[in-house]
Amino acid sequence: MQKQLAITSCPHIRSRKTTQRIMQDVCIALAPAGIAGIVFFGARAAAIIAVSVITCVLTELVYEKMMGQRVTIGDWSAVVTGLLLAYNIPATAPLWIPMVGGVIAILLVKMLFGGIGSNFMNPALTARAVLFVSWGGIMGSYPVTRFMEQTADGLSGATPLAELARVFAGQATLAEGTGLWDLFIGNCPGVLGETCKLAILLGGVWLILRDVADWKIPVSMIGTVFVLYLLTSGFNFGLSLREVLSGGLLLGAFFMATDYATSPQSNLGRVIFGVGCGLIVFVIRAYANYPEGCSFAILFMNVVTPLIDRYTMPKCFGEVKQHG
Amino acid sequence: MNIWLVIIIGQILVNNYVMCQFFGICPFLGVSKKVDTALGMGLAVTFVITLASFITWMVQYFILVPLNLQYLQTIAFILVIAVLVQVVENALKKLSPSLYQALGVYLPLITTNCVVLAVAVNNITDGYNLLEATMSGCFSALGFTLALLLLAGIRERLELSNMPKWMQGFPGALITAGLMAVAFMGFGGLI
Amino acid sequence: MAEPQKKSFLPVFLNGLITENPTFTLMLGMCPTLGVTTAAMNGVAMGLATTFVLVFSNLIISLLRNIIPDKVRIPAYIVVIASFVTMIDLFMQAFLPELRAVLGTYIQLIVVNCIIFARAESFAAKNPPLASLADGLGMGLGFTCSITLLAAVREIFGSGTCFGLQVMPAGYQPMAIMNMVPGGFITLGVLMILVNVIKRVAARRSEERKEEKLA
Amino acid sequence: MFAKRMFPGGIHPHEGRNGKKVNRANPIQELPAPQRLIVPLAQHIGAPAKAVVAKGDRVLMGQMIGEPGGFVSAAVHAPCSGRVADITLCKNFAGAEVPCIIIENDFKDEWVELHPAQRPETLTADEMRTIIRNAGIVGMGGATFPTPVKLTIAKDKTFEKLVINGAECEPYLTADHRLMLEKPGAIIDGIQLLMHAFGVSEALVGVEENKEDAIQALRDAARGVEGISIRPLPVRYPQGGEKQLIYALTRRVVPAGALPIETGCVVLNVGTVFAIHEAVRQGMPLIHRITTVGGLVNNPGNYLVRIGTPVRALLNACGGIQPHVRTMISGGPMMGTAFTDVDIPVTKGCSGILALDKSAIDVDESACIRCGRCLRACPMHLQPAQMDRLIRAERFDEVDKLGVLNCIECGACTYVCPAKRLLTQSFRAGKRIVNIRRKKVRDREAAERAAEEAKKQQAPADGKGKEE
Repeated sequence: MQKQLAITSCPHIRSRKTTQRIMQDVCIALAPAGIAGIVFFGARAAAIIAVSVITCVLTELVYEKMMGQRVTIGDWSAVVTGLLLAYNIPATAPLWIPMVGGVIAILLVKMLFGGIGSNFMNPALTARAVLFVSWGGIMGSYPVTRFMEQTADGLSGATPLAELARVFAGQATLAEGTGLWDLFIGNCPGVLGETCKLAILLGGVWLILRDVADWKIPVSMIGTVFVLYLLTSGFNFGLSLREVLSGGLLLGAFFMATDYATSPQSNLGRVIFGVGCGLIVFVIRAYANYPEGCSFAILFMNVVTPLIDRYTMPKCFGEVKQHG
Repeated sequence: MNIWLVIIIGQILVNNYVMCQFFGICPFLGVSKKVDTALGMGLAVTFVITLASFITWMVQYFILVPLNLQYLQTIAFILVIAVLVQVVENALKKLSPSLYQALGVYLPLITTNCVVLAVAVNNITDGYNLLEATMSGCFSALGFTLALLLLAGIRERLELSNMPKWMQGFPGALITAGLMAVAFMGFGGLI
Repeated sequence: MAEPQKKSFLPVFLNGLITENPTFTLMLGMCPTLGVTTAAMNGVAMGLATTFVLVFSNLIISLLRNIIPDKVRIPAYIVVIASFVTMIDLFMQAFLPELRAVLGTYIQLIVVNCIIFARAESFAAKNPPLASLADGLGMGLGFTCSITLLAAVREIFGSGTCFGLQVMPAGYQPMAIMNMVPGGFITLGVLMILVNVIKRVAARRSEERKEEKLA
Repeated sequence: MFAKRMFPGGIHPHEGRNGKKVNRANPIQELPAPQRLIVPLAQHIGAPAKAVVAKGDRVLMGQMIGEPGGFVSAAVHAPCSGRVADITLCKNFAGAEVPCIIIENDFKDEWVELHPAQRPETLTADEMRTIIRNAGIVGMGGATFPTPVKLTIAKDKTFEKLVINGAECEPYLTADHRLMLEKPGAIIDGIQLLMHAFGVSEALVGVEENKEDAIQALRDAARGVEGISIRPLPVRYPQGGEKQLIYALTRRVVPAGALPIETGCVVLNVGTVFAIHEAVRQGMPLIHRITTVGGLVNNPGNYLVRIGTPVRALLNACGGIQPHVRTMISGGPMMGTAFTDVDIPVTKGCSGILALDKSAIDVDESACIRCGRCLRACPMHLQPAQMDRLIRAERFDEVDKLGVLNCIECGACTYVCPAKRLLTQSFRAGKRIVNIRRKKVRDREAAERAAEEAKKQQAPADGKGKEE
């Protein structure tokens, strides 16, 4: 009996939460949006998701084998990256797009900097931005869903965001654009995982209930965008609500801005981060020449995160100045 | 849009000299290991560039243009900058020893910081008036400082992460800077 | 290097070209390295322009090294360098206006290219003219080679061509980001990793060979 | 009436089988003294006690067999009557060999003559300290700091509030809970005696609100007693930490690096107060304590155990441990010590004996994912992940700046870490090194100062010499 006893140092109990469980929770939370994407955009969406996930996992595996490191694909983080990357690609993209993106995300952004937790920018988002800048034609043309009026090339003329930009500029009215309900359930053009807001909200609620994501980031980010649109559009409630429900804002706010390694850790820092993201989303949407600012906003705040962390870390309990 | 907003947002974010135009890369990579030193360098550069923008503009329009010597722009500007750095260094040493201690070590490096010359030349190319040129210089330098601070923040963090050995040092800094530049691309076309 | 011993031409030249390659080892002159290297041809032009300035400024500074008082040496060097830069700039404006337009401000910025300044300060000011000439030539060509390599890689991926010739298969969709700022940083970073790895492997090889000899 | 009193940070650790829910219903049972008792001379923080008996001596129950070995030390007493079989080195829970007095029990339980205090209500502070010191009382929550030292208040400090720790925030442990439930009168009496002796007008008893029955019992016992208030506290680990408890009950913050007395408070565990009550009223020294046996044992329970009883006897009384037990712990699972030898004796600070399975041990460290959970869990507002990284990178000056010395080693960060990093362990090492480095700096400065002073003294002496 005594031989089996082991000496451990305290604490002798550990919470059941592991990195793997957290990542699995994220995958579960991402599932509805993916299913919605497949429903709205067809089997092509499924193929992109599969290629993206496989590329990400394989890249991590091959790199770690080559470097003789411990293989960490068991923590599911590569799967999360793969899913997020796929969700940011339009369903009409050729399959080499998620492949190139997967390699960039995992190899360049994550593994070169030391793997999980060491990257300072969100791998999926960075890859998406690189793809977007490189192949704007492919990444920037959004297909119509299977339930919309079909066009000759299957691509849509104007995204909801483009419509809203015209409304914001006073060149159109809300009634001409996509209906609120279509926006909410995802029957609108867009990249494959961002359209169905219902699915994303379900996933987001799951993340928050499971204590995986901190509500402060998505709430402050979405809230900032909403309030800024409200203020600048003369309290046009409908427009502001549609802005929140359009584009990648919800997907980004719940799943990518909350990425642990690339967002601040303290409570205050997280609020600053969320407000910063929201502010930049608003500025890019309203004034810049990219139609969608969400990924760049989050990426920019990723870059600022070390500085936010540096200045918002809590002071030691009971620390008085003279004790410095 | 308002010219001031164009200058401010433009020089800090959209046309950031380091992140969007490849100027001042040497100090950007060289003095970005610690946030504190980055801040010191950034402030010193801001000070010098603002002054240099002011003076080079006057040199261009009060000396070179009247004398029809525009082709000597490079020589004239770099001389002005070199002398200016020297003067600032000496003045700081006398007037504010504490500030000199904080910024002094960075000053000699500024002569060869190409942001200074680039800003001075671009002020003329863009046809700014004196006030605009000075402001543009100031905000360009603040943009430089911002980029420097961000990179330093990230590098301080990376120092404690498990980066592979061959990534440490300049290769890591370069790839970090590259990814940062991706993040800055979102501001493209803002103005 | 500080010792004023006699240096023969070839070792100094090779030192600049390979051992102390300004781009990959000394990390000098980064701005033009990254700024103009979207096409291999630009790399060659920028490199040669820099080499020209480097060779002549090294030569002149070396000749004047005992005349220039120490206190004003920096402004003095700058005047020398800036003169040559102005010469090459005016030359290009006259005979290669298109190339000059592509390279833009970077030609003027050769003045503040730290390679030139660093070589003037650390080599030419302490060495006789011939060695300084060799150093300038070696460093300049080393710089030219490395930025041409960088430019070629960026051109191949960013445009599918190399020196203007199509090298990628017809279906290749150019990766536009390679021609932009991030592409420059990242390509140089990756090349530097490769150079470091090759150097380390080479060093290990030579050590092994030494050990074999000893054995 | 009171807003929820919370200290910053904290966690809700989970329990396995036979935790608080089971054990809170198990009344305290007296465990018969075994054949041989092993009484360590060092059961407390500070200098070990000095043996005052020799091999072969007959001792009576309650007789002092070891006298305090210094100011910060505590006496030990014979837990039964019998013969001193040996004075030798035996293992303690921490795995170190310490001098122990081994007593062969004669099962007569013959008491030494006890001297209850004559007029307990009029004891002075000094008399009270003497009684406590003679009874060998130490902090019973597990810290085992000698209580009389804690009650020695420096002249420039005021002692205005007595804070009684009935939080029992560690999972599994129910010893204090049962004590409060079964002996509320004695605890209230002990508090009153202390308040009289030290002239303290207010005593706050903090009890986590999941022990509603204990709160009720204490409130009933304290009815009509002035100055004592029983305060329910939110359930959260480490509610029982001194600084956390003081903050939760008084909103006063103990300055970093200072002792609780800075806030005018002294914190005592309910077990300690009970021991003080026994010492004053009955003259009884500390020879037994209440220990919880929980986890994977067949019959968990709360036992009144004689100090020196081998764990084996305790486990036998509980029907033995289950086959898949992989680690045994003395104290709580968060801050307790693992041990392998069941012949180790129960000591004054042993609040629980727990048998846990392998789920707690078989965890691999993986890379930090920067989730910030440790940051939120830390009751001291430190930056666990960052300190850990700096310690591993051996950048100790920065670690010191981040306040690693304020770490109370509660283990909350390590508990919540999803990457299973060994944070607390890293901080223990880091604290040791930082302390050594600080001492080196201090020594160097002292040496420099001394050298300077010597120079100064020499200079005037020289001057004088010249004048003359």
